[in-house]
Amino acid sequence: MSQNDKKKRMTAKILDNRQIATNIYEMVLHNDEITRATMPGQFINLYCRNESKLLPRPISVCETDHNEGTMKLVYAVVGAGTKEFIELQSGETIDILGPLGNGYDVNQPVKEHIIIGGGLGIPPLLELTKRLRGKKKIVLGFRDKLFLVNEFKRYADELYISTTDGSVGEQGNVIDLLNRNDITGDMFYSCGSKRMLKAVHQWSIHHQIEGQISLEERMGCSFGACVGCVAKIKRQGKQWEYKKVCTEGPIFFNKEVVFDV
Amino acid sequence: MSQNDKKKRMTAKILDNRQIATNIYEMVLHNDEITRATMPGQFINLYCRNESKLLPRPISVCETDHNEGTMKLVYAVVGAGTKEFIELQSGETIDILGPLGNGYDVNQPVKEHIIIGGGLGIPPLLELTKRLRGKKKIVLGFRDKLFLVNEFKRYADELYISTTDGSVGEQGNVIDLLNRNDITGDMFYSCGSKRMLKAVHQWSIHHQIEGQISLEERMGCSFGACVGCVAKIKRQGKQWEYKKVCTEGPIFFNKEVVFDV
Amino acid sequence: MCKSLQVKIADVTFKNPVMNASGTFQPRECADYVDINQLGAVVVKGISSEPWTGNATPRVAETYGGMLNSVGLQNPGVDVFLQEELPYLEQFDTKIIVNIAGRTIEEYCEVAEKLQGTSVEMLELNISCPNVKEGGVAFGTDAKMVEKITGQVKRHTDKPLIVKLSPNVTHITEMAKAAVSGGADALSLINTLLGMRIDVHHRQPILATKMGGLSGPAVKPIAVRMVYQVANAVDVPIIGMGGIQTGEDAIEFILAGADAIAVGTAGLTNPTAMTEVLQGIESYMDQYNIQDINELRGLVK
Amino acid sequence: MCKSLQVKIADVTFKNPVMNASGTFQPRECADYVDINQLGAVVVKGISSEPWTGNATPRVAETYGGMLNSVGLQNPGVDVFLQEELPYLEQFDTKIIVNIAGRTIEEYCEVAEKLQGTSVEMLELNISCPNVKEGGVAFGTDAKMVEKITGQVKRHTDKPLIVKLSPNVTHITEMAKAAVSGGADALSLINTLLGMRIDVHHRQPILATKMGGLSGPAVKPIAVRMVYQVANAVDVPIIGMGGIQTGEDAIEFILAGADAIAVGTAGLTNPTAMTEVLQGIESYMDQYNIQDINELRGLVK
Ligand SMILES: Cc1cc2nc3c(=O)[nH]c(=O)nc-3n(C[C@H](O)[C@H](O)[C@H](O)COP(=O)(O)OP(=O)(O)OC[C@H]3O[C@@H](n4cnc5c(N)ncnc54)[C@H](O)[C@@H]3O)c2cc1C
Ligand SMILES: Cc1cc2nc3c(=O)[nH]c(=O)nc-3n(C[C@H](O)[C@H](O)[C@H](O)COP(=O)(O)OP(=O)(O)OC[C@H]3O[C@@H](n4cnc5c(N)ncnc54)[C@H](O)[C@@H]3O)c2cc1C
Ligand SMILES: Cc1cc2nc3c(=O)[nH]c(=O)nc-3n(C[C@H](O)[C@H](O)[C@H](O)COP(=O)(O)O)c2cc1C
Ligand SMILES: Cc1cc2nc3c(=O)[nH]c(=O)nc-3n(C[C@H](O)[C@H](O)[C@H](O)COP(=O)(O)O)c2cc1C
Ligand code: FES
Ligand code: FES
Repeated sequence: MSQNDKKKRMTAKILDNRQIATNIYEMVLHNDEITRATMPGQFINLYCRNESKLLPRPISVCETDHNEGTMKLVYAVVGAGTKEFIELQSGETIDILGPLGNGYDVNQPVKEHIIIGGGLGIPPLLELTKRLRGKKKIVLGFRDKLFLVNEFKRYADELYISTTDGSVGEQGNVIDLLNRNDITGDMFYSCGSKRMLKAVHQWSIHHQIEGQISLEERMGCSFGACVGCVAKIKRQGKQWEYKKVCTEGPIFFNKEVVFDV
Repeated sequence: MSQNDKKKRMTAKILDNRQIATNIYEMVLHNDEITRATMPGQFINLYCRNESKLLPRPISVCETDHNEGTMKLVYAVVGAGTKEFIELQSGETIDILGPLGNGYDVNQPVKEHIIIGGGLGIPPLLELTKRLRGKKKIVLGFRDKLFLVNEFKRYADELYISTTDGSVGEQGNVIDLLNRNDITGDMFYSCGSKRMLKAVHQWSIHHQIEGQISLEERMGCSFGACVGCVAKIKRQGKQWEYKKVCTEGPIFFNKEVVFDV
Repeated sequence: MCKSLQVKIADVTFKNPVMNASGTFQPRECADYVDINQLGAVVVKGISSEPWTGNATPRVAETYGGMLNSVGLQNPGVDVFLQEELPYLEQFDTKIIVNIAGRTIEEYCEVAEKLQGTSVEMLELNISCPNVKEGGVAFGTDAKMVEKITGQVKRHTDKPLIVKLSPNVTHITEMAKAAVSGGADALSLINTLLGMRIDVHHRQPILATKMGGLSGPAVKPIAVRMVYQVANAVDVPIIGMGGIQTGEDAIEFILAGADAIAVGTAGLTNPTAMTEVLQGIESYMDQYNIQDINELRGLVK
Repeated sequence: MCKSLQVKIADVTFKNPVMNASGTFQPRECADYVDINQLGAVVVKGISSEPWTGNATPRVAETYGGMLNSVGLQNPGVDVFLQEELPYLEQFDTKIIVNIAGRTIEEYCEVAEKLQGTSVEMLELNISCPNVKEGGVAFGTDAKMVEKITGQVKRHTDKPLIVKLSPNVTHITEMAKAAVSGGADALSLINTLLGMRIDVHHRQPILATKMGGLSGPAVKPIAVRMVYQVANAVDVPIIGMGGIQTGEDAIEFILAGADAIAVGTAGLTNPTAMTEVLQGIESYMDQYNIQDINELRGLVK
């Protein structure tokens, strides 16, 4: 394979970029090649235009439309990079790299799926939800304003919603939802803050449910070159080793992950 | 005077930005305040958007329209900063600072003016030419393609043009023009490369003509703060001292300048 | 909210912790852009016993996220400073700090001596300028020399003495300790890092002196690290600098252990940077309800 | 035009002067982006005698025009390297250089010993990593130690030895001379500069180890300066690195005196940077009609 056949940073056209909740934006990008290659749970790198900011901003893919060659991202404004992104207008372009990471394992023999998302962990679960076959129980915890709920509703057998302040849905978080509604199943899929994932982990041990979770780490490259983004992953039960979240993850089986925070 | 009354970096709207000769562009900016304050021979700082490039790009003001609040700049593509500038579209904005520098002294008792510009030293002489009163002999040396010639023609009593390759006007440079046409006068005004200015200097000594010349130096700030942009200026005949091109210049009397290169 | 930005360094009280970095602020020219009365202090460019011509041009070069300079301490000498510059500065409601330069210990002492009895509030000993052949950084990279020169200059002044440290050293804390044991009342850091840029098209260095001092946001992580290390090694106040562009950058230095901060390169590329940094510090204090800027000092351990 | 990019370092001939900087290129992952057959050499990440876990996360932080890392030389150890990595690398038409790390001199020697008789072409002695508590930079900032460790490792290998220098020193030329008198066949520089970033909102350092190594375009002027100084102080070949992003950046190092160059951080932010740098070098040679890349070496005096 010569250099011509290699993967590289590409340009995507921005079709839409707008606010959907407090501090949360949705961006639709057009890039056939990357869209077609993307599996649920994978992410892409967005790069800043401003060359004082060199590192990638990894953002999970929320939804892909293979016919249109478009993908949807949902992102929060956190720092300088995402502040730059919200200024981008439809018609402009952005540099991206991807798809990156391993994605969910959807080939397990599973009848009842539980999809558990908190806050910005919700969008990356949408494409997965669309693709899973079997009964789907969806558990979403928001801070206050809801987003993407209608999209999830379409694919849900059961849908549970909470907000921290109780303004919509049940009051509380996803753990409250799981417990109060006695939700069980064969496999869960979860994405959210470290704190939430740890709580979900405890819940899953208690109920002996297997799961796949999506981890986040600060990344230097996102494609396996710098060994910056590691997480502690168990090896044969007891011992752990550092594995790269960007290429060996971001999706890991729940039982493999060492939660030591 | 409180901080509110102070000068600062400002935004200008780009009204036009297009190529006018090989590698040479013209940009029209709108900013009332700076335009109104600008005198012939002064310059402004343009700042790059890309924050990896911090230093200012000093560009002379070619023409000002006080009614419209607009100014015209003519610039060459040299490096990364000017490469960025040529991408800017009408309607976009750019950060500028100015007006900067001292400008020409137009209050000398002069009957015959000689205006001598070479290449990119030509545009900064246009506004001066418009404002001077008296007989104006204009001597312009281009590399190949002409620009701004019609504008100068309007204000010229005599107009001499050369190109290096002789494709238009006389073949040669401004010194050739000056000598061949026996041009004399009471005061000359010159802007161009160091090499040209040195040659003009020798010509002027020979003909005992006083002149004002515009110097260029690499600048760290362009408003007098860093002492980066100095030139050797004679003090009482013999001794020289370093003076700041950005605030004590860029215009100096010819006889003051030490040409040691 | 009634909050306090006052800081105290070696018994001198500054109305706020923001000052300019020496050599990047010419008071007369900068007064068009900055209300000098708002500044905690004005730090005068390196002053020597005799006038210095400075280096040939080009003296500045742009680098990625920073700049190189090789001004070489061009200055009119202490006598002209006292006659022409100091009276101008005295009109402002701010503290005056003079950065002093020399080729020999005697020259430094002479400047210090001549500033005795003037309105100059503090002296800053510049033994870290990479742009002069003798003196300058040569003094600042040898701990014994740092201690010696600090001690000598102290003997010629009754003003508090700040020693400005060079980052071009293996162990910044050794230099800091040497300065303190020589009698330094405060430390400032960092001066510029020695760097070079080559114009690949003309195949020659951009600076006439070939090498020059690197400053600007590119060097901030090195500066923050050094301030943090020094704050944890010695007990004197610290003026932190190196790449500060915003209020949050300033807070970063204060959290690392700086008592006050200086703005250099940022003020060259944005002439109102100093007052914007001050406003940024105030906004940060408002956002987190900080009553006194001193609460933040050295909070990161 | 028929031009030559071949360079020779300590009797090893490289098809071109472009290699990766150690620790920024995992061959298996990077092979998706870079045609490894095009590279002058592949430099393997720091390898130690036993597996190293590396540091806690966060291990990377962004800085203005650069980045900090504190990976801490996570690696599977020399035995696993020989079993699993080396056979993979051998399939490519390029030279293999192994960067070796250790906590003690013995550990370095053990790694060198185990690489005897393998297809590894050269060794690079990493005595400049700021991210490990013992060994690493502690060896690289003391000239006597640099000489000693170089000499010892030389005794355990018959492969040419590159010594990688730390920029965190007062006099880079002293370290270079010490390495050469210890027997270094070539030098590479610079490793990362020690830096720190504080998250002002959480009021803690971003890196779990607090400090880390600064790399990327922000440090290029320091790297060019050091390569220039070292090239004028010693007579061994130099591999230059620090902030190279483009062909012109590479030329800058070569003009300063580097025989070959390495691309690190740029390859993280743009995975095809290495081949773009190579193309950029070729364009430059075409533009100025340079027949042999060696003509440019050290042209700036
Ligand atoms: C695999 C993965 C998937 C992600 N998916 C999403 C998503 O779908 N939507 C979303 O809003 N966010 C997502 N994030 C988090 C997102 O990458 C950060 O919020 C974003 O990079 C912040 O950039 P900034 O420039 O605004 O912040 P800054 O603080 O200016 O960023 C500075 C540097 O730190 C990194 N950084 C800062 N915060 C984080 C963080 N929380 N996690 C990782 N890196 C960080 C940035 O990438 C950048 O390199 C994901 C992170 C990972 C690792
Ligand atoms: C007072 C003054 C007036 C000028 N007027 C004009 C004008 O009207 N039209 C025009 O085309 N050019 C003018 N120049 C030159 C112009 O400033 C440079 O060509 C331009 O800054 C190059 O920027 P760059 O980013 O393309 O090059 P780069 O090489 O990327 O610039 C890097 C740095 O070097 C500086 N620099 C590079 N070349 C020069 C140079 N020749 N002179 C000064 N600084 C330089 C840049 O400002 C920048 O800080 C003027 C210069 C001065 C000092
Ligand atoms: C143009 C210029 C001139 C300088 N002159 C001096 C000086 O005279 N004395 C001194 O101690 N430091 C001098 N410095 C160093 C600054 O005071 C400061 O320590 C350094 O630039 C780091 O801060 P910054 O990144 O905010 O610029 C100079 C720096 C620059 C850029
Ligand atoms: C993530 C990362 C890991 C690194 N690991 C090593 C290493 O294992 N061994 C080593 O000698 N240098 C290591 N370095 C230093 C680089 O090889 C190089 O010297 C430095 O980054 C400067 O080059 P750059 O600016 O092109 O990145 C590492 C650098 C980075 C950014
Ligand atoms: S981010 Fe570089 S290896 Fe994962
Ligand atoms: S450019 Fe800074 S003083 Fe002139």
